[in-house]
Amino acid sequence: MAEQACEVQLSIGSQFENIELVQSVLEESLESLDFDDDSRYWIGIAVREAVANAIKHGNLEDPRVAVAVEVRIADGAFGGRALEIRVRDHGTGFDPGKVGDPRDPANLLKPAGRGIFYMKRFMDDIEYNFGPEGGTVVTLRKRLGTRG
Amino acid sequence: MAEQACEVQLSIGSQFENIELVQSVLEESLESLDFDDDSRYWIGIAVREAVANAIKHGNLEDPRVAVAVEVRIADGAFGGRALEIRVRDHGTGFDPGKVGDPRDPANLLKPAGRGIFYMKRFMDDIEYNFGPEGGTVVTLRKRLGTRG
Amino acid sequence: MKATIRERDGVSIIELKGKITIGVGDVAFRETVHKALETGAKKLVVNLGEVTTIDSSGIGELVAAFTTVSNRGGKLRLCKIPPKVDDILQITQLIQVFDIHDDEDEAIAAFTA
Amino acid sequence: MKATIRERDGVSIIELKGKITIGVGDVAFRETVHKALETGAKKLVVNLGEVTTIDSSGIGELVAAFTTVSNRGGKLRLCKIPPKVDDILQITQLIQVFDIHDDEDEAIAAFTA
Ligand SMILES: Nc1ncnc2c1ncn2[C@@H]1O[C@H](COP(=O)(O)OP(=O)(O)O)[C@@H](O)[C@H]1O
Ligand SMILES: Nc1ncnc2c1ncn2[C@@H]1O[C@H](COP(=O)(O)OP(=O)(O)O)[C@@H](O)[C@H]1O
Repeated sequence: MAEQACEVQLSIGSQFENIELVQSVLEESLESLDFDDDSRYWIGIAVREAVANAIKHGNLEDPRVAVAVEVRIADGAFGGRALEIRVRDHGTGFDPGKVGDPRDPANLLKPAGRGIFYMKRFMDDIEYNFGPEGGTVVTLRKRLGTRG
Repeated sequence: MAEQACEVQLSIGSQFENIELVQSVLEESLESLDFDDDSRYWIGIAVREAVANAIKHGNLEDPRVAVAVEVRIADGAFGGRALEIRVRDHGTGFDPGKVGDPRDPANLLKPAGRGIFYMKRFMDDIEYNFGPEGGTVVTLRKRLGTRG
Repeated sequence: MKATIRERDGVSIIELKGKITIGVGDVAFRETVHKALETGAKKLVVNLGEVTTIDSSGIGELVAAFTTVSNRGGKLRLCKIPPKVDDILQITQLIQVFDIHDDEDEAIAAFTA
Repeated sequence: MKATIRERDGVSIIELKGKITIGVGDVAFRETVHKALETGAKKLVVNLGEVTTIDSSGIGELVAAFTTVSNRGGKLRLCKIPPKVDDILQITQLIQVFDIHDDEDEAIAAFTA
């Protein structure tokens, strides 16, 4: 993705195997950006989690319902340029404030509840927005031009 | 792409390097479909041509203008199922009837004019549509369940 | 993703390869663990050497396997943790939950120690 | 895509690798041909052995190179055509336009024949 062409949009049916499709697009999109291999890897993991949640919790794995993914370079984020990935579903939303820390002793042995935590750890910033008529949008951001 | 999740949409800025992005999505999308390696290869080539035309002739290589690509399984085409790929640009359109055969002696040594010919050769059917407010849509179809 | 199971010195070794991710890899792993438990296995080693990617569902399955095996009076150990999986285990603080070994030999030896 | 140029027995060999496709490969190929012509080359062989993909722009560049070289009183031959490129040359009927050889040796020999 060259610097000026700062947006790619992808829409997939809500099936887990389509996560690989998102990964291919993401990999291609990140190719020309200044991230090291580790950063690319972890961004990929964070996006996996966002899309998995949209498919599972948002669209309840209905293959006819779309998950939309947008990849762009946003100016201004963090006072500089940032990679911005947005994942949108058609679910009823949830309260991110009520999601516990998976490292709490009470949660440590739970088989789920680590997805949002992964996203927070591997990105510089994550933000949830909910449409007035439903639908969850999670925006993942990673600063550009800083390695590691 | 599983059989029931029959649609993927991708939107890219009008730069030739984004053709590779379309190719990745296409490859992933074709993975679970019953085409042999040769068919996959030639479908990929046909889609390259469609997207290249949208970028070059349609959107005049303006990276801010989008080319939209849709990949789906369409029932009913050819009385059976078919892979259907649609490529949409924001150009002023053209008259496909006026495009000559590149094999004509008068055209054989021309350095251009083989893109639509490639598409026709490698797909079972191609169709052009033009929006009332501009924009070209080319639909490429390939029968499913027939090898070769 | 590929999950295979084999026996060594009375220990069931489950070898995972590729992506342990939602919808595919996680399910295959779960089924393999259940298959081992059905045959009465109580000593399990999961070899993660060839794992390339583990998402939160994959990690969740590891935790679930650990709990299931423990609840049945068995023991599940991990070995050959690739750096990226190690990072995840550190970050999630699961590193303290699992019994982790360098390789299969060491993990098997731990059962007789 | 990679385009390299080298000399053998007074013949300029242009070797193409990878994708000869719009926007990247086609331009690189054109520039390489022009570079050869600037040094006064009149005998050119294009080795396509390692080409994986050629789109209509890439084929167009081959035709343009053929014409440019001919117009300058030179001769451009092709060799080591991979099956997929051969299919394209058949379909476009350009197979009859180009002078095609199995390998570099044969193409070079054709200049002295
Ligand atoms: N896109 C979404 N739509 C609705 N609910 C969501 C969405 N993403 C996350 N959630 C809710 O937040 C919880 C925590 O998500 P996460 O940390 O990813 O763990 P997990 O998916 O394993 O439960 C989920 O169980 C779900 O209730
Ligand atoms: N999407 C498009 N928008 C506008 N004009 C187009 C489009 N696609 C094709 N054309 C026209 O049709 C002609 C033939 O196209 P094609 O066979 O692909 O060859 P080439 O692109 O090499 O000229 C083009 O030169 C252009 O004038």
